[in-house]
Formats: sequence, C-alpha cells, structure tokens
Amino acid sequence: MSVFIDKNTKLVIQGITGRDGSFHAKQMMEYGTQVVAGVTPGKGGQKFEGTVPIFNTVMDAVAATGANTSVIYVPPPFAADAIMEAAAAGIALVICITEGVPVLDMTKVYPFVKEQGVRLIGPNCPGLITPGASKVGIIPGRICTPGPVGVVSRSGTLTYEVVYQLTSAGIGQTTCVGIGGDPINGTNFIDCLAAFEQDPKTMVIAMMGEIGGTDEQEAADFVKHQMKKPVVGFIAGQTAPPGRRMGHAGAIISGSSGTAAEKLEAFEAAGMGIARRPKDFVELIRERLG
Amino acid sequence: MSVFIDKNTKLVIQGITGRDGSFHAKQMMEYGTQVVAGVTPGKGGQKFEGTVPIFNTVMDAVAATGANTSVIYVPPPFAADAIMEAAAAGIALVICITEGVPVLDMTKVYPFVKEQGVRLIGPNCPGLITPGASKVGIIPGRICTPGPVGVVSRSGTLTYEVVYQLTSAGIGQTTCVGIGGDPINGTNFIDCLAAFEQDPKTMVIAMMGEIGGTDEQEAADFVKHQMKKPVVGFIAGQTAPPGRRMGHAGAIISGSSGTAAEKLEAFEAAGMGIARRPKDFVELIRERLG
Amino acid sequence: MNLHEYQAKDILRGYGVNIPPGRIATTPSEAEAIALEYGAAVMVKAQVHVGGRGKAGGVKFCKTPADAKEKATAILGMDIKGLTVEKVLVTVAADIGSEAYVGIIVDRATKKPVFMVSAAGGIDIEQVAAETPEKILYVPVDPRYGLPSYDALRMGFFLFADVKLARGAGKIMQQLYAAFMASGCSLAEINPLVVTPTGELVAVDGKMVIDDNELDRLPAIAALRDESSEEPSEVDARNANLTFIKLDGDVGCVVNGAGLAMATMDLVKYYGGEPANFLDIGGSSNPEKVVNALRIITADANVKVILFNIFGGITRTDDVANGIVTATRANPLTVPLVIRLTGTNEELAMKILTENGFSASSDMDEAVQKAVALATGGKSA
Amino acid sequence: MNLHEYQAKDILRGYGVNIPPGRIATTPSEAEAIALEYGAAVMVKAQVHVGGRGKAGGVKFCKTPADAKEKATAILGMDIKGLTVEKVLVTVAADIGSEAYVGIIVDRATKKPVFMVSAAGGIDIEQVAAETPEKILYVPVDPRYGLPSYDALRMGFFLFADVKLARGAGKIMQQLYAAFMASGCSLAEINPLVVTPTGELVAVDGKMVIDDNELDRLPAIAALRDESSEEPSEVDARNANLTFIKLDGDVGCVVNGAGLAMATMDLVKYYGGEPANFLDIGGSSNPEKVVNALRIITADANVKVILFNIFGGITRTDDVANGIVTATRANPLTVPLVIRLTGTNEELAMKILTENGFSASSDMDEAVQKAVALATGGKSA
Repeated sequence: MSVFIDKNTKLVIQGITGRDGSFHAKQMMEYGTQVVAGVTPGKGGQKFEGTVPIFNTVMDAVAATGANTSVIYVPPPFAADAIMEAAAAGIALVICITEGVPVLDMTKVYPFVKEQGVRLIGPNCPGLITPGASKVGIIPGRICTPGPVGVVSRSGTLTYEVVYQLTSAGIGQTTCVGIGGDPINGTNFIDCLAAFEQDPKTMVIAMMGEIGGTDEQEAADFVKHQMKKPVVGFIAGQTAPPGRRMGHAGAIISGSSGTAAEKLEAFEAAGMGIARRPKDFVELIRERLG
Repeated sequence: MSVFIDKNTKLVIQGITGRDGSFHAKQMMEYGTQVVAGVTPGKGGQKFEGTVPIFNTVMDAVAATGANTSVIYVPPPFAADAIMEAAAAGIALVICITEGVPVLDMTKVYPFVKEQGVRLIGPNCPGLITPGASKVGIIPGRICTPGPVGVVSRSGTLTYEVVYQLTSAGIGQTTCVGIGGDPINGTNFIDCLAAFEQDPKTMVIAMMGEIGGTDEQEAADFVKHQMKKPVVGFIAGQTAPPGRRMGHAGAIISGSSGTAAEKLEAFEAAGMGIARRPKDFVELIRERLG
Repeated sequence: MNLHEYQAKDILRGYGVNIPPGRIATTPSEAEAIALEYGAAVMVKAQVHVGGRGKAGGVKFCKTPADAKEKATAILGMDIKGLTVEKVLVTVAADIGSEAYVGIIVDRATKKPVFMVSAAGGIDIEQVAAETPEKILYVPVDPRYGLPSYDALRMGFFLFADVKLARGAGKIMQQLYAAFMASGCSLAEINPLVVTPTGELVAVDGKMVIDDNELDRLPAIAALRDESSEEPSEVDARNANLTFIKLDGDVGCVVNGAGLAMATMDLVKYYGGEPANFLDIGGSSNPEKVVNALRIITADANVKVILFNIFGGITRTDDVANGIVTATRANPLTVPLVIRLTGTNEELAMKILTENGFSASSDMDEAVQKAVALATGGKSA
Repeated sequence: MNLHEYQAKDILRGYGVNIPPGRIATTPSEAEAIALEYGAAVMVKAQVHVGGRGKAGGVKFCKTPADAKEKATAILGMDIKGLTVEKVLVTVAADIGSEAYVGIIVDRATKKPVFMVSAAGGIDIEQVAAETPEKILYVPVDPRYGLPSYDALRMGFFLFADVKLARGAGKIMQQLYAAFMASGCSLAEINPLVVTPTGELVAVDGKMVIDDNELDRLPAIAALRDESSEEPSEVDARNANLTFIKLDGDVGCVVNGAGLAMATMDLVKYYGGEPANFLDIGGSSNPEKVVNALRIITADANVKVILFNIFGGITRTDDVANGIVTATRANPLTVPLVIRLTGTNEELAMKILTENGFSASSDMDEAVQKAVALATGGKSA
C-alpha cells in the first residue's frame, strides 16, 4: 500500500517539452510511472518520445486519456494558472514542482483547489514516490526502495538525503512526500501524517521540518492526539541566524518565533523520536520497527 | 410550523435609521417580530424607538444580542457589502429588500454566502412572513393569516395580491416568501418548495412566477419528481411583448426563451394547478385542501 | 442601457483590443473628411440601437472619400426599424480572412458571466445557436478568480488551430472580460472578430449592454447614454425613475411592482382590453412619481382610460393618493380614472381620495373590468 | 526585497493615501533647498533598510532650512547597524494628535493577507504584541473578494470611535490593501497613521517588503532595488540567482536546496565547525551558478575550506561537476575543497571530477567532518 500515488496513477505532465519537464518525464517513464499525456500549448497532436500524446490543454488530455494526476514543470509566472487548469479539468491530485511561485498567487490558488476538492502538493516541492510503483516529480528513483517507512518533508534535497540513508541501511519506504517549503502550500504535514496513519503498510513515519511557521508544532500536536504510529522528526536550520528567513510580523500572528528549539520541544512533548542529524533517522527508525 | 422564520427569529435590521428601514422596523415590531438590534455605522450606542440597541457593525450586534437573522434596507451600492457583512458575522438567514443591486455584485455575493453556509433571500424582494409569528421585510402583516398554504413568489406586490385574496377567502398561510425577481438571487423556487415539502403544517403551495429565465421550469420538474404536496402556479407577463425584459443571449444559453407559454406548459406537465388570474388561486387551493 | 458600436469600440480599445481607427460623422462632408484623413477604404455604419442594420442598408463599404460622402448621405436620416440614423461611424475597412464570434453575458442559471465563442462569426449568434449549436463553446467565469489564462487559451484553441492565433484570441478574451466587468455590462460582444489575410486579429464590430443598476457608480459610462436614439416617452419615464414600456393598447396602467404590473396587463387582456403600457412606479413611494406617471401616460393620445393598481408594501398608498390629487389638480384629466388601492396606510389613502372627490376600489378584478369597460365604450361591461 | 520609506510612500501616494510631501536629498544643501521650498518645519529621515533609525539618531525634526542642512550633515554618511546612510528623506513635519498602526502581511496559518491594526501606533508592533496583545485586531482578507468595506470600517471603528475618522481609516486600509496586492508585497505598513489636531488622517511613515518571486512580473517595482544599501556579497549572489546569507564562520558551504543547506550548516556546527554562509544554488542546474558561488565564497577572507554538498534531483550533478572544473581552472582555489555529491547523473559527475583531479565522497557526514577538520587545522579530525 501507499499514499496518494500507486500503480493506478495515470499521469499528465504539464510542461512536458521544457528542459526540466522533458528530462524528468523520461525519468518517470523509466521508473515505470504511467505517463499517459503531456501538455504544451501549440504542440497538441505531437508525441513525446514517440509514445506519449501531447495536448494543448489539460482538459483535452483528461478527456482523451483519463489522466487522474498531474505534475507541473512550467515557469513560475504560469504555475498558478497551471495548477488551476489541472484542478478545473478534473484532475484529483496535482503536484507542482515549480519553484518561485509568488505567494499572492497561492492565496488564490489555495481556496480554488479546496473548492474543487483537489489535493495539491507543492509548489516548490520535489513531488512524491511510491517505491516500486510510481514516481511523480523529481525524487531520484534509485535512492528509494519499498518498505515500511512513510516519509514527509518540507525540503527537497534533505528528503533525498534521509531516504538515501534509509535505503542504504536497508530500510524501505511506503511513500516519500515532499510537501515543499513555501509559505503557502497545498498539502501540509498533518495531511500526510493522517494518510500514513491510515495506510496499513506504513509502520513508522519520518518527518523533516524546517525553521519558520508553526506547521511542525501543529503536526506534533496531531501526532500526540490522533496517531498511534511512531513518528521520528528532524528540524533543519538549528544554526540559522534568526530573522533572516521569515518576517517577524508573521511570528506576531502565529504567536511563535518558529525557531528550531521551539519545534523540537513540540516534538518531544508529543513523544516523537528526534533525529539530531539526518543519519540519526536510521537508528531511531530501526528501533521503532522493532 | 413554518419555513425559514418563526417565533425564535431574532432579527437585526441593517439600515434601521433610514427612511424605509425605520418605517418597516416599526411595522415588524408592531407585528411581533423579535427585533433585537439595528445597525447604522456611527450610531452605535444609540437606541431605535428608545428600545432597540443600534450598533456600528453587524458583528457587534450579533455579539451583543445573539441575532440570527438580518434584514437589509441599505441603498443599492452598499447592499452587496451589507449581505456579506451579515454572512461573515455569523447570521444564518439574510433577507435583502434593497432593489437595484448591480447583478455583477451578486455574482460575487452568491458564492460568498454559499461558502459561509448562509441562506440569502433576495435581493429586490419583499421578504417573508410567518403569519402570527414573525415578519421580516415589507409584506403587509394584516393581509396574512395563519393557515395551511405555503406561498412563494418572484414578485413583491403580486404576492400581496394573492395572499390578500387567500386571506379574504378565509385561507391562511404557513409562510409567504418573496424570493425577488433579479437575475441572480440567493434562494430560488426549488429551495422554498423543498422547505414547504418538509414543513408538516403546509398542505398546498401557491407559486407565482414571471416570464424570463428557466427557474419556473426547473421548479415544475422538482414538483413532478420530488414533491408529494400539491402546487398551484401562476405566471405573470403572458401579454408582455417579447424581448423587452430579458436579453436574447440569455435565452441562447438556457435553450429557452422564457415565455409564459413555455412555463405554463411545464406546470401542466408537472400536474400542477394553473391559476390564469390571481383570483383563481382561491378556488384551486380550496379544491386541493379538500 | 445599450451602447452604440462606436462607444463600445472606444471602451474596448482602452483595454487593448485591436480595432481599426474610426470616428463619428453627423454629416456627409464629415464622413468624407474622415475617409480622406484615413486614406484608405472605409466602412460607413449607421449608429442605431437595433439589430439588422446591414440588411436595412445601414452599413456600406466605400472605396473613396467621395464614395463615403455619397453613402453617408444615403444612411444619415435613414429610418431603421422606427429609429432615425443621426450618426454614422466611419472606420477603416479590414481585410477579412475569417470571422469568429466572441461574447459574454451574465447567465441566470450559472449565476456567472459566461463566454460564448464560435468560429462561425459575422452572423447572428442566435442563428448559430439555433442551427449549429455544436459550433458554440460556453465557458462560465467565476468572477472571484477572473478569467484564467487556461480558459482564455482553451477558447482560443476552440476558434483557431494555430497557437499564435489561439493565444492572440485568448488575450482578446481577457481584454473583453476586463472591459465587461469594469463597465458594468450585462452583455459584451465582438462580432466579427476577424483574422486578416496576414494573420492579424481585428475586432470589426463591438456591442455592449450596461446593467442600469451600475450607472450610478459609473458616471463615465452613464454619460454615454444617447437619448436621441430612444423612444421619448421611455426616456422621460426613466428620468422620473419609472420603468415604462409603451405598447399599442388604450388602457393606461399605473402599477407598483413589475410582477403585479404584468399581472394587471394580463388581466386587462383577460377581460378583453388592451394595455397601453407597462408602468412600474417601483418600490419606494414618492408622490412625485405619480405625477410623472400620469403626465407620461396622458401624453399618449391612444389612452382612453387610466387604471391605477396599487398594493402598498414599501409603497405607502397615502403617498400615491396624494400624488393623484396633486397631479389631477395641476393638469385635470380628460380621460376617466379607475383606482384600485390597498395595503400600507390604506385608510389614510382612501380618506385623501374621498375628500378630493375620487372613488377607489380594493378589488383588482373589479377595477380592471371597470377600466376595460370604459375603454371599450361599455362593450364588455 | 525591502523598499525604502520614500519608495513605499511614493507607491502609497499613488493609491490615494494622504502623505505629507517629501523628497530625497543626498547632500546637506539639497536637504536645505527642499526644506526652503516647502516653507515649513520638516523631518530629515535616514533611508536605510534597518529598524531603530530613530533611536540611532537617524530621524530629526528641523524647524528651519538651516536646521535641515545641519541635521542632514549629521545623518548623511552616518553608520546605522553596519549600513551607511546615503540618502535622507526631507518631508513636511505633521502635527501629531494621536498615532495608530496599520499593517498587512501574508500569513502562513490562514494562507491569506492579514491586517493588523492597533490604536497603539508609533512604536514597534512587536512590542505591542508582546506587552498588550489585546490592543491589536487581526483581520484576514480573502483575496478572491478583496477587502470588503465592512471589514475596513470595522477596523476603522477599532481605531477610532468617531465615525468620520473610522470611515477615513477604512478608506486608507482599502488603499493600503490595493497597494499591497498590486505591488506583490509580503508586508506593507503605515506606522504611525497620525490624526492631526485638526482631525486629518496622515501616513507619517510607510514600509513595504516585496516578495522576490514577484519581481520578474513587476519591473517597475524591481527597478526600485537599491543595491547600495545591501551587503555586496548578497547582491552579487542574487544577481547570480543564488540564495546567499553571509555568516561569521570559516566553512564555506555550497549546497542545493534550502533544507539541505540548513542541515549542512547544522552538521558543520554539530561536528565543531562554524559555517561561513548559507548558500543555496537552487533547483535548476546550471554550471554557471557553481562558478558564481565559488567566486562569492572565496571573496570572504575568513573562509578556510569550501564544502560542496550536492544531492541531485532536478539539479544534475554532472552540471555541478562541470562548474567546479570550470571555476577552479579559471581561478585556482587557495583553500581546500571538500566535495560530497550524489543523485542524478552521479556516475557522470564522478567521472568528470576524477578526470580533473578532484575526489568526492557520497557520504554527507564524512564530507562535513573532513571539511571541519580542515578548517580547524585538524583539531577535530
């Protein structure tokens, strides 16, 4: 089992003919993901790599191929529109890889996807992978292997690091989800933790947070009150200088300064395992797998 | 019993110190409606007629009085804002009497109240009355009397006409609802028919439509498939010259020209009683009350 | 309120829509001068609020300035469906490769502005809808989000296979939508949207209908009203805040509320009469409105009887009674008056009327029957 | 990106906010001339991107033009928290009756722009929040609907009991909101919003922070960047599309991804070292970025070792390897280089590095420990 994506994921790639889009389209196809369509306006009717039909719009792609999931590689000024296009076309799960999406765009995109009942992951995220079944996004496939650990992270490359160390230690994953580090994103820690809690194959969850905001504190609260499965957490930015990555005004509203210390305290209060270094995940998870 | 309003309705009047607002506030109070608050920005702290507290905002009014229903008498350019203010303040039922609200304003107000889960009646409507219990709006109280007929109408004064004739003939009403004749309004025929179908005291429904649009046809379809209670219908505008009250382009989208003939045909197909004149309601309803 | 083609085009130009240059002429020499200035073939187009100008001969192609003068001479002063042509638009003629239709209206069913686009442009969209409905794409727009680029592009691709034209058309949809919202429209259309032989997109005709409820807050749009192109009695009524539509019968009707006004007309007809008008004095009461209503109705020589049907709610019937007294005192009526009046402040109203020598009924059918009898010389009484 | 006070005020003025006239001076004589032109008492205010200007002596009241010249002489060239004052704003001094605070930020929790307003203005809002949180009203705005009048008025009444002032403040909130949205802000504030003794509302100070992701589509805003008021290495990094923050340690770090970059810094510290910087080369790979990253890091004389930690996803590690080769060939390094590199195209990258005489590890802890050892002279190795 897995969360969000599996063997039945039928993927459309928005921006399939771009530099990043085409590179990762091939990677996903090689990994075995069912890539059923691509979208590039003006290239409708052509084929990507001789096999994947390209459409002018997501609506055309869905109508012709039954795609149920979309991944977005379009440039930042067009990303918000691309997300809404996918949601309006009936796609149930939209993953936006694009980095640099203006946050005010997201203040409109977020309620749009909620109204449509669509799950958005990202933007500015590496996507997700269900090892051995499907990969959507840019997480390198070969660092993953099937197994009992659910992985969720705000950071891209830090996810790879942890997954890589788990796999190297022989510990596999159900699904790895990179939710992205932008101030407003579609899916948060709690959404993923809830999904992993429901997933029968997931036994332990590895969660990588960052300084800033209060998502990790709320996630810890969720772990404490709503979850039976063990969770191991990490916070990046313990040594970051204060005030450089987030406005202090944000802290006024949340009533939190978003420091690593505060987040680790919340983890501790929730009875979570705490990885001080990325490599600590290996031992902490091994213990919890019993 | 009744629909939408009853003895427990606690009313706040937006625009209570205006010409129309103050006049009808008194009428409602005389009728016995629980008028718990008024709103006029800048007059917060004063009292209307020495008894009803006035507030600067609906939020203040709700906090202080527990008002659950609002009626709006503010001028057209401010009506959309007033509706949204009431909905955002936690009011469950908003009745907008104001006539002349720009329709593009309503294209934003409509999804707003839907999102808030608030029922809006109007704009450009006479409001509603549950005879003997509560009156919200401008329907003259003394033309109504309690009884078994639910009344719903797109027109204001035409409603009075029919209710007056019913009452004169000794036939009372559960609730009379004027939904308003604007192209976009908060509550339609079907909403009211469904409520009357559920209301144990309502035995027959009188429904007054107009030319234009397809609301009456959809209502007839609802009567046919979803209702057990008998409905008697009337359409105003049988002699109106075509093309003067609605753009033809609207007819293209709806696939209907919105004529009286078309609507009466739908009524007939639904097995509804058809009143050719307002006074015909009396006999048709008497027959159906058995 | 309808805008003239040239007014709609001026607005659309302000939003970036590509429209050939054009100016208004009220005399043939002006038309000639404009054509001379453009130094190109022009169209001379009658500016009247009515469809079917072209078929009526109100739109002409002119190769030379002299030609423009001649055609303008023919069109200016022409009568098209009862309206006299006072102005013509002289505009550079576009080379036409293909013609598409692009329009937006506010739709009752979806409660949203809805785009209608069709590659079958240049003709009435009603005709396309009736004969080849599959050639129209409908796209509702949620005004909370505006018109998204993807929907604009989708419409562009519905019109054109070429991505450059599709993007260009999408951009025009965005411009049309912005103009529609900012101008308080209930309808806006470009028909035809032309592709020239060189692949340029040009709006060759434009139309806008404004929601009258918007005019108070859009003074620049309200100032575009051209009263010379409307029925004078309807202009008069509007300026008096009355909703009035002139009809061909002889029973003048003064009613409060559109629904009751229509029901009253229906009842006049039911009892064998013919209504002379639709007249709604509206919800808020004001004796002045009654005075104006009587003035407008009595200006119609066909009217043989005047029927008041007033059911007071927000309208106070004593205000109406006072209006009747004031109006008839200033200008005594030459036709009989039948009054039906009930509702808010009814006792006071009845007292005012009786004291001033009027009688009134509280029964609608009775009053309508009486009015019809008076109009038909007692035939149906 | 931070805007200067004068820039924020220029923008707010364009949205109708009432702001005393003011102009920028870069010399004392300019300041004098501006004060003379206004013919009124002025404030001379240092334009630097840092809080606490007032306490540092960077804001002065000047009764006369001569006074303005003298104060400008003192302020221009002044060092405030490490930044040199290059410009002063000379602006007409307002009479202050009372001071309020009005601000908007994008809030992560509600995922909306949120207003913060307080009648306790003129001081840091952080202080108000800490000491008297009940004096702040928070109002989230749904950008699909904009700031509704009722919410603007509600905030106005929170600040002022008088309805005229409440409406005036509400109008300013609308103007601030419009400026916030159109300028791509992550923060905008007016502090203080002053009521003069005659009851006029005046914005005496203004601040705006722009979301860097907006700058590509807002060239007019992007043009307001004042590089002279920023850390030069950070300017250099930004122009090379790198996210760089200078720190005080000696281990230069080049990492892809913010999370991994922070985790790398944390690990440097964990093993007893001190990071010299935060540097994220970002997601999309481009050898040029590596060249720029090395140039910027080596410009810091404190750096004793350079640590690459690259985990390729969308970044292709062969691009990074090529960048390292190119950069070091052009400008040979004078400090040791430790490379950790794995992920996309790893084999190719390793081949490129090995062929060019570099060694690389695929283990993060190993690489960090090695770099720390080199920086600390083997102390922890």
